[in-house]
Amino acid sequence: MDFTLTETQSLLKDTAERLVREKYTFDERKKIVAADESYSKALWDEFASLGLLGVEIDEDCGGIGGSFADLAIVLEAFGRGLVVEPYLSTVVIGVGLINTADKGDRRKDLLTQVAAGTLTLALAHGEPKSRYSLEHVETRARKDGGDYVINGAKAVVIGGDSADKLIVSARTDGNATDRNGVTLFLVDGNAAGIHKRAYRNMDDRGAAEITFENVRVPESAVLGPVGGALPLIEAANDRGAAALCCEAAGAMKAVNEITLEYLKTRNQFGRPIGKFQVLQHRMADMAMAEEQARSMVYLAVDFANEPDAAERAQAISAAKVQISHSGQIVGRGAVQLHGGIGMTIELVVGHYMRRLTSIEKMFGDIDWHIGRFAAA
Amino acid sequence: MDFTLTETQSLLKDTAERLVREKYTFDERKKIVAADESYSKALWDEFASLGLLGVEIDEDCGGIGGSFADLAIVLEAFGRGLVVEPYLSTVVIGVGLINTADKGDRRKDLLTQVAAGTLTLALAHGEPKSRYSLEHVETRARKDGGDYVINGAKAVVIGGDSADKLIVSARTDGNATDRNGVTLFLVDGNAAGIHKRAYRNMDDRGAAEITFENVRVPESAVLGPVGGALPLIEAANDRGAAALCCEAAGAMKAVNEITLEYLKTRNQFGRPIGKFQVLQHRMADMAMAEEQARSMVYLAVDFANEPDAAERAQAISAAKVQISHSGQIVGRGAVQLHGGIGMTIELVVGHYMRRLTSIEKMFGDIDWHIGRFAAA
Amino acid sequence: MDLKYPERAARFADEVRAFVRKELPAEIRDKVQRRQKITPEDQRTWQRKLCDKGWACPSWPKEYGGPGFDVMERMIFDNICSEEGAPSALPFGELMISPVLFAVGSPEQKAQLLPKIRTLEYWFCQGFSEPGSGSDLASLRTRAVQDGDDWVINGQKMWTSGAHNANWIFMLVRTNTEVKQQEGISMFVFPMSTPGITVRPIVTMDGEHHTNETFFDNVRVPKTALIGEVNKGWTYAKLLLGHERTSIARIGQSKRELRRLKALASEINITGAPLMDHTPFRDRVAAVEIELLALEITALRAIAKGGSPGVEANLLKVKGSEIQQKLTELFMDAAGPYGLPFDPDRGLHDGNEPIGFDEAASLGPNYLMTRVVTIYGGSNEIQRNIVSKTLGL
Amino acid sequence: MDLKYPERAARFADEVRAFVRKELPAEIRDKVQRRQKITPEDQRTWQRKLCDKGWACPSWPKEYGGPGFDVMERMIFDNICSEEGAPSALPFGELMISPVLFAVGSPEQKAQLLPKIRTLEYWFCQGFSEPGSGSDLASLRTRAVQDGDDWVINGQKMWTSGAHNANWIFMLVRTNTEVKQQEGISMFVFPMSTPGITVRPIVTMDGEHHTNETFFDNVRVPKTALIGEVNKGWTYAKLLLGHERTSIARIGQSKRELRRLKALASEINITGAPLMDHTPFRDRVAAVEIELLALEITALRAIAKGGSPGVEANLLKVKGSEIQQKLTELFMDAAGPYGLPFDPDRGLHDGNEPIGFDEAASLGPNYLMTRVVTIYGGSNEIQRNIVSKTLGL
Repeated sequence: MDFTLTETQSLLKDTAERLVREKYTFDERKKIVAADESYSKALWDEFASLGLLGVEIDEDCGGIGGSFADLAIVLEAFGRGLVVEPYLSTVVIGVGLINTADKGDRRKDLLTQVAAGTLTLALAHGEPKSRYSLEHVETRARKDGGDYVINGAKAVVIGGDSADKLIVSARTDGNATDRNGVTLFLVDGNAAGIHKRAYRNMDDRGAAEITFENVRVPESAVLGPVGGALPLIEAANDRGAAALCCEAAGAMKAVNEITLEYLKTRNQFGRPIGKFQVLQHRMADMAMAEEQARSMVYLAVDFANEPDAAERAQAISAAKVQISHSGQIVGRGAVQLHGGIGMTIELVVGHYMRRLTSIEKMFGDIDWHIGRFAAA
Repeated sequence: MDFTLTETQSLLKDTAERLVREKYTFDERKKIVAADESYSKALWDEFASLGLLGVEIDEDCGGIGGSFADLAIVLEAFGRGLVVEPYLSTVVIGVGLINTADKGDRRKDLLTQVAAGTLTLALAHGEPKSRYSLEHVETRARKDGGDYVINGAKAVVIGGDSADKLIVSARTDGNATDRNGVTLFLVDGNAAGIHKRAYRNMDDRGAAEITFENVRVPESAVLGPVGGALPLIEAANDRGAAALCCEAAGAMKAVNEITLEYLKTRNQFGRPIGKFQVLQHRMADMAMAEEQARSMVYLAVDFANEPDAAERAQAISAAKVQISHSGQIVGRGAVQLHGGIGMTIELVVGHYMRRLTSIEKMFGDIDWHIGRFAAA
Repeated sequence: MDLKYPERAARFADEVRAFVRKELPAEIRDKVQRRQKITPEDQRTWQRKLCDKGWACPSWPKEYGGPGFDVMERMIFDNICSEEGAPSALPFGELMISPVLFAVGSPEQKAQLLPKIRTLEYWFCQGFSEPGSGSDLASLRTRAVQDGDDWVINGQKMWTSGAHNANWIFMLVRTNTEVKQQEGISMFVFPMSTPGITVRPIVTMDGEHHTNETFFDNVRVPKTALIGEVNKGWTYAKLLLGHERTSIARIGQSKRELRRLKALASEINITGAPLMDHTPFRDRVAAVEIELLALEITALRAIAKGGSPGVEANLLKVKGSEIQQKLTELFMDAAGPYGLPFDPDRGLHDGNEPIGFDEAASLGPNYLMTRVVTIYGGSNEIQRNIVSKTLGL
Repeated sequence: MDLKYPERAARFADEVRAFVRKELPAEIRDKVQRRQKITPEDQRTWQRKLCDKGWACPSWPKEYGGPGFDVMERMIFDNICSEEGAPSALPFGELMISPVLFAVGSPEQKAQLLPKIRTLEYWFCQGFSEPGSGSDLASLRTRAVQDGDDWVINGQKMWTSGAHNANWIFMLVRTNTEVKQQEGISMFVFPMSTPGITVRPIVTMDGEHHTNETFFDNVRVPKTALIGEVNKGWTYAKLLLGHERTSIARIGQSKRELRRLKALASEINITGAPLMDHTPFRDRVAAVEIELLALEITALRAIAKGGSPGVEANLLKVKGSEIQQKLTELFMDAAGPYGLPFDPDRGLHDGNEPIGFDEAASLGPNYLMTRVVTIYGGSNEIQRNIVSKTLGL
């Protein structure tokens, strides 16, 4: 656990923070969210040119060959900016899976494209009945000659609305909740037989319900071991949760700053409302919640790529629980302290609450993570 | 649900409140608790002469033939006074069991003695391993000719240290956690083979661990149906919980009054501490917790003698949960608002917290009652 | 669990329930239960049914066309209507301005306004808060100055909820700047069609248009628009805000939501078993149910006690709103990933299947919007201030 | 779960653990683990072991006889000692008065006092609070007036914890009544055997004698008893109270208690299964464990950051104390009916079996006594005041 920044990290921090400050103002973000496209392709190109898409990608693929701790720096800045671009689905989940599970030319090709900003990815795994159970996969991939034919439905696929390629989990063997028998496939986002219902989530990120109707892929579409993908999916889920912890830390810091400023400037009963002790203490609790969350970010970052699945699970779950609790205290507190004005969509405060609420519900909620932590 | 007092209730209220105010001051109580005897026999006689022991006892037995609602009036006053006399064990639990389960001359004889103040009772039911499970009875009563021979151990028997007679649950049939096979026996408190380890509970009430070593009683000692006592015990437990709700309401009202007064008179930083908004809001929460608890007292009183066991269970559990939560808010809040002085044994505030904590843990704790409520 | 009411009250409850089940159009009930937007036409449809039955404006005495319920009947009526999925009565006409009219309205005002409030022909909104005055309402700055027989109003009001549907407004304005803040405020009522009024939507974070900011640019109203005496508006407002607080507990609505929560959590499975059987979740639901039960009895006690409410009135607001929020949080917990897809229309689409499960679309927006209940009607912080004042601190 | 420390730190942790396991007498460890009263002799026994090892007064630099740990070693040392059941170091000598002596003590004071503080020959208590000044410490009224070369002290101190075991005291007294409260306070140290001192026990609601009120009746002390400059005592006190706050988090102790809680709850059965498998209880325990883990990292961050602590110092006090209380509440939940029998001696009887289960006797008193942790060392309300000041409110 290292609390100081490396030189690379300082650079990344400056880059990402400046980008958010200058190019991702609340007004700019509004335009992005109001557009038909689910995210700004122009900004995505800029992410690429700044090296932000290749943080964990090897240098020979055009990346900077960094660590999750490096990625965390970018994620925190993006949390502050409430960035809606498919960074989580492509750079955290997608790159993580390819880094671990793929090899050879395809790996190099995919990572090079991601780093260059010409390829977005999404993991299509959760299903209408799976909730947070990672082993619950009803989608099936049937062997047909040299191909696989995929049938099933995937739910709330983050980034699935716009991803160039989907990483789809499907059963090649076993029953709906068996740990074995799940395989990952790399599938074109607009392959024949794919139907998408696209929407935005509460945090304005793009997502989709995706059905697969006899989607035919060659054997070479398999990513990782046939029937043995669950450990990869669990690792991806933990990386996703860890990434959200980083985003949440950025979001909490930002909304706490905004709320503190409001307390100092909003007058009621002839004085700044920050002079009322009850509001002071609530703000103090929000500041302390942010600090406790930040501490757990270090834990999450430390364990995000931990190969020991049991250790990783416990650490990530602990972090996610704390961050979720802190997020509730900070998000709800910020709205309450702002009063009526905090309820409006024109103020960024409510959007932070929406982001923090979404973060709480993604990659396992409090109940799921606390259960996993306690069972360890 | 009736929120107004009957004439009898007004009289009882005056009587019980005056008694507590004049005879059960905190100083008097200290002497009672410091004495070797677990309670004041002189006061017990006074309870009898004021009619307080016979509230639910028929008039032909020397009682006033009242209802649980009448009893509630006395209990609330006793909660305010932190009374340690064995009223709960004798008048609530003991009389309740005899009223329901006994008949004929013995019933009349027992109730007459209780009303007159010459007989105290205690239900010896809980066991070292039973926790709050009422059906968990390992103590056994073996038939031996015309007698029963009792062997086993009873835990935390409220009033068991001093009771003239014990109402003992023992298995005449079945396994440790069967619902059937439990029988109640009326046993002399000092019968041969009974060993007591007496102590005071956190609320200063007398209690005891009691072991039964070949305690021989005649068949006529049986109270209620052989093998079918569990419903009686459940009813007794619910009456006990309901009674504690009443006591708690009295205790909360008293300690809230004391704390409010302290906030008005204790000065720090040049003004009464009750001028600090954070302390005001905490006091407001304590006052609201008291009101919510009081509402549930009406529910508990309404259902204390309800014959439909399922309805009774749900209502009493709801009341007990609310009262316990309110008791935590009020008890812990009162100590915190008093600061250091609230920690001392010389101040009554800590004793209210001790009482409220004890109430929370008797006749089922929050976890037990919330589970029972939810399962209904 | 349900409380046992006295027999007479229980009979009345049955009567109300039978009426709502018979008369409330299923389509409206479904919208309410699924937390979808109730249109003004839905609201008027239900109001007509109530008028026909003689139960419109249940809080009103008989002399003004109300049903003349006693307080217990009133509470039962509200609770049962909400439990059964009837649209909530709009508070502004029936509950807020009307009691003021009863007390200090002129005979002409009463005759003109009350019958049409009852039928919802006159749909009121409230002009109280301003950009600079939220909890500190008395600092409001919208001015009315006398000009001949008229008053001319200039200023801006915030949070004029429903002003886009309303055709009348009651509002507080400053009519004297020389005196203590509270003593220079008057209350006016007039049509929203009066020239000079501009209503601009405020979209809340649930993505919906519930409320507005309303601008007054030389709005000229006759002297008959003044309610009661000039500069006495603050006193009338306090009367009216008291009413807001008790109805804000929304006990019936919370009972309805609790029932739906249990139903939903019985359908949703986690790791093969219904969520409702997952004991940590089950216990959290039970804890809310118990608090709500206590609150219902607290309301009954407040009614039985009569007179001016003490700590209970504030408690009803504080606990009632906290319970509403907890329920929305539990719904979000139940929804899991399907709480994420965000749909400001709350599933009111043409032809589209709902995402996830039937009512999922309303849970996110409802969770967000319900954050307001601890803010409006006197924030919970203000309520606790009042409690501590009542306690003598 | 346990944090991964850097390798050097992990090696040090192993070394400390091995030392404590080898040298701490089992009887003392058992008392600590069962929350029983630690006698002065127990405390001195352990202190001798620490002195022999060179680890006494772990917060001290080498020049004064301390081990010269860095902040990380210091935290690890404290946590491991507590986790393994060593008696907590008494704060008054090592942690509170010593840093003041380091900073402003005279060479004679340092030479006389520090070596004997290290060996616990000098056992200190603290005379700060007074009946009228709790959170508002600066309002204290105990006076010292100069009389020739001496100072003569009159007044009363409250909460002089351990004064009945102590042979020295450091205290704040008013030496100037003409100036702002904070500017007329001085700090003195002197033996408790000085004539005129009366110690009266205060029994707390757990039934034990931890603390006292102490009276000063013309207590004459030499001018060498003055610490630093006259009327600068408030500055020194703030220095010293900062130290109190970080050590008050008691992370190691809470880790020990958490481990014991899990062990106990695995032994206790409810309806046939271990309490630890009852998911609502298990989840409550996990929630505390997670908060504690976060706090441990927060402490590490505060250490890594160095310099004067910000919000983290108050956070350590607030969360640390709340965690301690939650743990005692969970122990009471685990104990069930056996939390009721009340035994101020916490099971330290001759010959008597414990009531219920082995450590049950300590749970009730410990639950009650632990209410103090949100009160002492600057109440949690004061801590939050400080945080909001730090934030600029």
